[in-house]
Amino acid sequence: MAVSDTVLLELYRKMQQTRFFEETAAHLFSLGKVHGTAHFCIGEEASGIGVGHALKNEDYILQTHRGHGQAIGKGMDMKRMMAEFLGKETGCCKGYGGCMHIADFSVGSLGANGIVGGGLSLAVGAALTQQYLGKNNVTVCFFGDGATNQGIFHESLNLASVWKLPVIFVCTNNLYGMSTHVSKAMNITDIAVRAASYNMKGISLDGNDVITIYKETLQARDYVLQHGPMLMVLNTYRWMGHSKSDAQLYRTKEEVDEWKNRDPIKQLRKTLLEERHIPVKKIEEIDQEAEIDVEQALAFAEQSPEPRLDSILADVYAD
Amino acid sequence: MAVSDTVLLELYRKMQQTRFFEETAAHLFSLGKVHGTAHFCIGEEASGIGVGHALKNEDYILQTHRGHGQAIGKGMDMKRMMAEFLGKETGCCKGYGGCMHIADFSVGSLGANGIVGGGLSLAVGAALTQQYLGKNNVTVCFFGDGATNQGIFHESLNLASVWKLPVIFVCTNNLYGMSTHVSKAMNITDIAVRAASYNMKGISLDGNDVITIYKETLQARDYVLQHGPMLMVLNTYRWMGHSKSDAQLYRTKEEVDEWKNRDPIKQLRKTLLEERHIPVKKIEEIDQEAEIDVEQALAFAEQSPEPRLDSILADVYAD
Amino acid sequence: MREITYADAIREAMSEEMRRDSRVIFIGEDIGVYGGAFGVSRGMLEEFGETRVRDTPISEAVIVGAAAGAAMTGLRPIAELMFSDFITLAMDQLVNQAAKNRFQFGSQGAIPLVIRTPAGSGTGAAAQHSQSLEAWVCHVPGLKVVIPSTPYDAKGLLKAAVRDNNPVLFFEQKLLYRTKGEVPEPELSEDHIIPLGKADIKRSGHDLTIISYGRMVQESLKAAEKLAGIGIDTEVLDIRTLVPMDRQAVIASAKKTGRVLIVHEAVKTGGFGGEIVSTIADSEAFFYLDAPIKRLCGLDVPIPYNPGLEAGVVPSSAAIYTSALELMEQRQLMQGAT
Amino acid sequence: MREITYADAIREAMSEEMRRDSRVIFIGEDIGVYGGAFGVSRGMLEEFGETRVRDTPISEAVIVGAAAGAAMTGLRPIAELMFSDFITLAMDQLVNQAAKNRFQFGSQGAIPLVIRTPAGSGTGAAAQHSQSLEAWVCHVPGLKVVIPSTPYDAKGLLKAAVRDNNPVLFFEQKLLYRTKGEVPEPELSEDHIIPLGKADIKRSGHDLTIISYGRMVQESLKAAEKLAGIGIDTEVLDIRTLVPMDRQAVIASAKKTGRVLIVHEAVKTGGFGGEIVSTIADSEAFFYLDAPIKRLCGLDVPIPYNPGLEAGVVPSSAAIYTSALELMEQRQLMQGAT
Ligand SMILES: Cc1ncc(C[n+]2csc(CCOP(=O)(O)OP(=O)(O)O)c2C)c(N)n1
Ligand SMILES: Cc1ncc(C[n+]2csc(CCOP(=O)(O)OP(=O)(O)O)c2C)c(N)n1
Ligand SMILES: [Mg+2]
Ligand SMILES: [Mg+2]
Repeated sequence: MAVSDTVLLELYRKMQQTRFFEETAAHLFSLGKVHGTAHFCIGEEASGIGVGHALKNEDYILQTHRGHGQAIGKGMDMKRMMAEFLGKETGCCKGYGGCMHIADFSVGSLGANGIVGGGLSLAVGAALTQQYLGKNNVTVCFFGDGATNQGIFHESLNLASVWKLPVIFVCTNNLYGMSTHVSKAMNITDIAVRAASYNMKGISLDGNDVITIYKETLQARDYVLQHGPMLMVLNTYRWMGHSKSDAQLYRTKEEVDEWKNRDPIKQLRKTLLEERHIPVKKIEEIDQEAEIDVEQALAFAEQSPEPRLDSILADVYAD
Repeated sequence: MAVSDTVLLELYRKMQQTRFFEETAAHLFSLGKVHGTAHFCIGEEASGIGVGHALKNEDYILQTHRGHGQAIGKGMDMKRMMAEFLGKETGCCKGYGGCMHIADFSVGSLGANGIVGGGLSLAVGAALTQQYLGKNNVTVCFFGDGATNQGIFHESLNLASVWKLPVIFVCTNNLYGMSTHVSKAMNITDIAVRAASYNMKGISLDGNDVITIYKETLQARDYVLQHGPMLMVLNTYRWMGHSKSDAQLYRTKEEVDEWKNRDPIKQLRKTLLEERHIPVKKIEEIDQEAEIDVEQALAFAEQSPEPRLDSILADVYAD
Repeated sequence: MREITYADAIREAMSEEMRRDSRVIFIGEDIGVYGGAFGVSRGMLEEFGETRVRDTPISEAVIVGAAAGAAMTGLRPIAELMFSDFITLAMDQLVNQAAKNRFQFGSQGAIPLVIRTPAGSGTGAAAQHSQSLEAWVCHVPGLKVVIPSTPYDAKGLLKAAVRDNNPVLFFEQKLLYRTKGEVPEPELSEDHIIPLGKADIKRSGHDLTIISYGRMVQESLKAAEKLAGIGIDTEVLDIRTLVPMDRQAVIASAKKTGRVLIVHEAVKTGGFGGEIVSTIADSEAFFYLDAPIKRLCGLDVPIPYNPGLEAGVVPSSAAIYTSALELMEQRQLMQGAT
Repeated sequence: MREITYADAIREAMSEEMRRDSRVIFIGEDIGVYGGAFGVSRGMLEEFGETRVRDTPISEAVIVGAAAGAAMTGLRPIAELMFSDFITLAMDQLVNQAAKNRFQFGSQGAIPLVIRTPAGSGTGAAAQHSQSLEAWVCHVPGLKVVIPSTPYDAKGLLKAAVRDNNPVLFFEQKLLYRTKGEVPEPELSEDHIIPLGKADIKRSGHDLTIISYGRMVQESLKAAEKLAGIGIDTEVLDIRTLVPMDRQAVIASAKKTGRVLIVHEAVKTGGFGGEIVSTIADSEAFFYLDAPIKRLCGLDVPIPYNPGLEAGVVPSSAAIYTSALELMEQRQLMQGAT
């Protein structure tokens, strides 16, 4: 299957947006402008973007705590994401959720979850709705390697399989759950083998290769609509600490550097230049645009008002 | 590996004891002498007895709600079991637990669980104690096919595997979880495949062949002490309803009859007579003794006093 | 009005709502052919088929989580947990997901979800199948909590719960399933909706208020009958909906009688009774109290198996009667003290 | 006495108990190299090695269940749940297994198990990482529940919890981890055991009692200081152990001052405050009350992310001060009414 230059450039743009978005967010932290924590996906952008960009607007995603790329991939507005990060009223969650709960139902994002594995069962339900209403749409559930050791992983994949629901279970395996290496958390090396417990198709991909991820997701969409769920494992690496307060004693600088050499953005850039012969100017233009988009998002967020205490009580229950 | 006549006769005796015990219990129900419910393992005796008899006294077992055979297999006293069934003070749980919570720490029974899958995580902990204290003992966790769809199944097998704990996970697959056929609860036919998710050895056995089960359990004991946990699936069938109030609309009489033809007790009896040339008189003697044992258990239970309300408050917390 | 059982009332409520609205689906363990552990859904599979009455594996967490996900995306699921003790297995889905997702996403969408589940002791099922755990979910903003005491209420409240746009925990009382009571004819059912958040005076009186819910309302009514025999005029207030609670009704009744006994089957320590006591103790009703506010609740023990013990650890009409008498005496003591 | 932080006090308690008793092991997520999400166990892996300080996969249910199983068979595990919000994932293991197994098996064995877990808001972690869920576990017979408010108490209570033969939930207060306080020198630690079930008067007073626990004790003490400035003499009672609760201390203080304000961070509805109110309202202290019993608690909302909102939904020393004043005025109102 051929992927057009246009699509590749969009993948590139979204990955760059994600990277700039997070670098900006990290900077805000260092300035003390944000309380709370954040989990960055720098180095892993291919996974959220490659998958999300292959989806339709009416498809659903459920993101993880490390979900900025997943949200941008699905087309979420960075202004409202940044405003949420700063806890503003204009944020996609009105400042109630913060960056661990980024959600925008209008683009099919059913929200990021602070509970490791928390989105898995919700995804089953969302796909049940799609199947029940006869929609031609799918649900993508993102989760990490660590989440695959949660009981809810097992229950969710099993039920989705029994009911043949259109879910793509996407495991972003970045080798660690916080400080815990996968080898200390499970006795297997290829997480995709876990699909067999549900008689489900399971594939493992290079999680830094956004083109492959994009193509495989397009195919997975068709597959799950016809045959029911599948598991897609994207093997990648997070460059930064788990969250802002991580001393990273559990891994070596060499390991991190090795993975930095496999930067998914640089890889795509290389393909664009060398295989697609896109002029470097065009690419630099996108770099700049992405940067400007993030700057505008930040300006929007900073100018936005704080949410008000007196209105939140009314927001706990729906009418 | 040869199994002596003596052992075979003990297996036979324990299976008969289990059958008589449960027939008697069922009769007490029909007389209205027991409130509550009970779950009978008639037809499945080979699983609890074959496994339990292969264990050492210091080995632990965790039983299911359908656990009379499991308890008798491990050597529990039927008097105290029957007294518990009748809720008496002399019961193994002082009448607090009932037949869903039969436990006797002195023979290594850490208790039957009313929560489907409830024993799984406890088994991991019990085996951790054995490993930590350097004991040469194992823990057996019994559970049903239905329990393998619980999240805790996944978490427990995974952790036991990572920590290489001496647990034999014994799944008694009787094809149904209450009214739900395995094919409606999971998309696989051989439950043992689930072991692969933990890089664990998994085997499936004829659950009505007590000799094989006994032998395989002896081997499994050695295996798990050396290599860490394994999963053993015993494929069998329950003859009676799920519990006393089951109209059994979910299965056919033909199916039940077919399995009755594979009665594990009759099978062993046949082996004893035809292959081991045990005189029929010897076998009938055991039948009678087993029946007398159960009658004595019942008499003991019926003569025992009721527990007293005023002492239970002191039993909630340990000193 | 015709008389039907509490179980029938629940089945009727579900079936009527499913006929009315195709977005209502029903999921749970053994709810189809088996008709549910207590037979509540018998016949529903035949009427609605397997796409709407969905048996699940034994996986309580995903039952609740999937129901929540379906509710977030346009369906209106009813999920059954076979015993309310099993909400322990789905607490994350209930508390961190269903209760919070609307709020934490900035009040996007709604989560119209009903979790029906049988609660209480008395069936000889021992400690893991007999609990009354309603207090937990009352402590979770975002959830509503209902416990009906009659077939009439069960039907009207369940229909309201299904139409509510929030997650509602609907605790059914095992020992009431086979009890009968008046319920409007099916033709009048469309109007038989009891709004959540309205308490009901099940018996009006002047000397003493018993506040209760669920099965204990029935025990309280029996006790009130007996108290009437010795000239004590007891009001029995059934709060019906624990969240939102009808504070006005609680306060009004406490003001009216000046003496309050709260009765629930759940263990005393940390039980919902504390919320009712506190509502009174921090209201104008405080100034009208003639006696301490009393709670009669389950003893702080797991439910034991033995039938005598089992009955002994939860309130009965006899125990309620005795506590009510004590409360009346305490009044006299106090008057003596003044 | 030297001053150390609340986090250090906890680490010392664990380490001392592990040195004393080889049956004490420690399991949880990222407690080893990482030292725990809040750095509480930093250095313990180095001292005790991987067999005693055991990192687990992200599997809260089996963490608690395995700890319970190990406790049933002779070890004395300390299990850490990284945030107390995650007890939702282990409720079956906690409630149906750890709390009940001894009882339902006819009081065979014992389950000496401590579950340590950080609770509370104030870190910008939003609705799923900021809850105060202690009320749930107080409602479960078989469990004990501790929430310390100072380094001194944290150390002494944790050591007692590890030596207790029952499952103890030990809720730590995130915002107190870095606060310092006096704790006895290590040489005197063997004797620094604070028995579970003993409240502590953190400040003695005559006009008004504030009953609280955990971080809110500190806020209450600040408020009391300010109240002293305007001549209101406030007693601050730290109940420390919620289960078993020191009823005597609660009742005595209520009798002494006649006015009670209960403060906790957990949301009000269904919170543990109700238990304290009820204890007073159904005791002889009732007859000594000069004013309604007030609760100042978290608002009934999930914890929001925005820092202003987050701070706004839980009590602060300023809000406690205001509530205390209101309570004092209500007394005058009442005297006026008499
Ligand atoms: C139920 C639960 N347990 C623990 C945590 C704390 N925690 C947050 S992220 C994380 C690691 C998750 O690992 P993984 O699933 O691999 O995702 P990653 O962070 O690597 O993207 C942990 C332990 C949590 N948020 N929820
Ligand atoms: C957590 C939980 N869910 C549901 C039940 C109700 N229940 C009791 S036994 C049972 C079926 C269990 O099936 P399986 O594990 O195959 O064991 P079997 O009864 O066939 O021996 C069910 C659903 C329960 N006791 N616990
Ligand atoms: Mg990871
Ligand atoms: Mg079965």
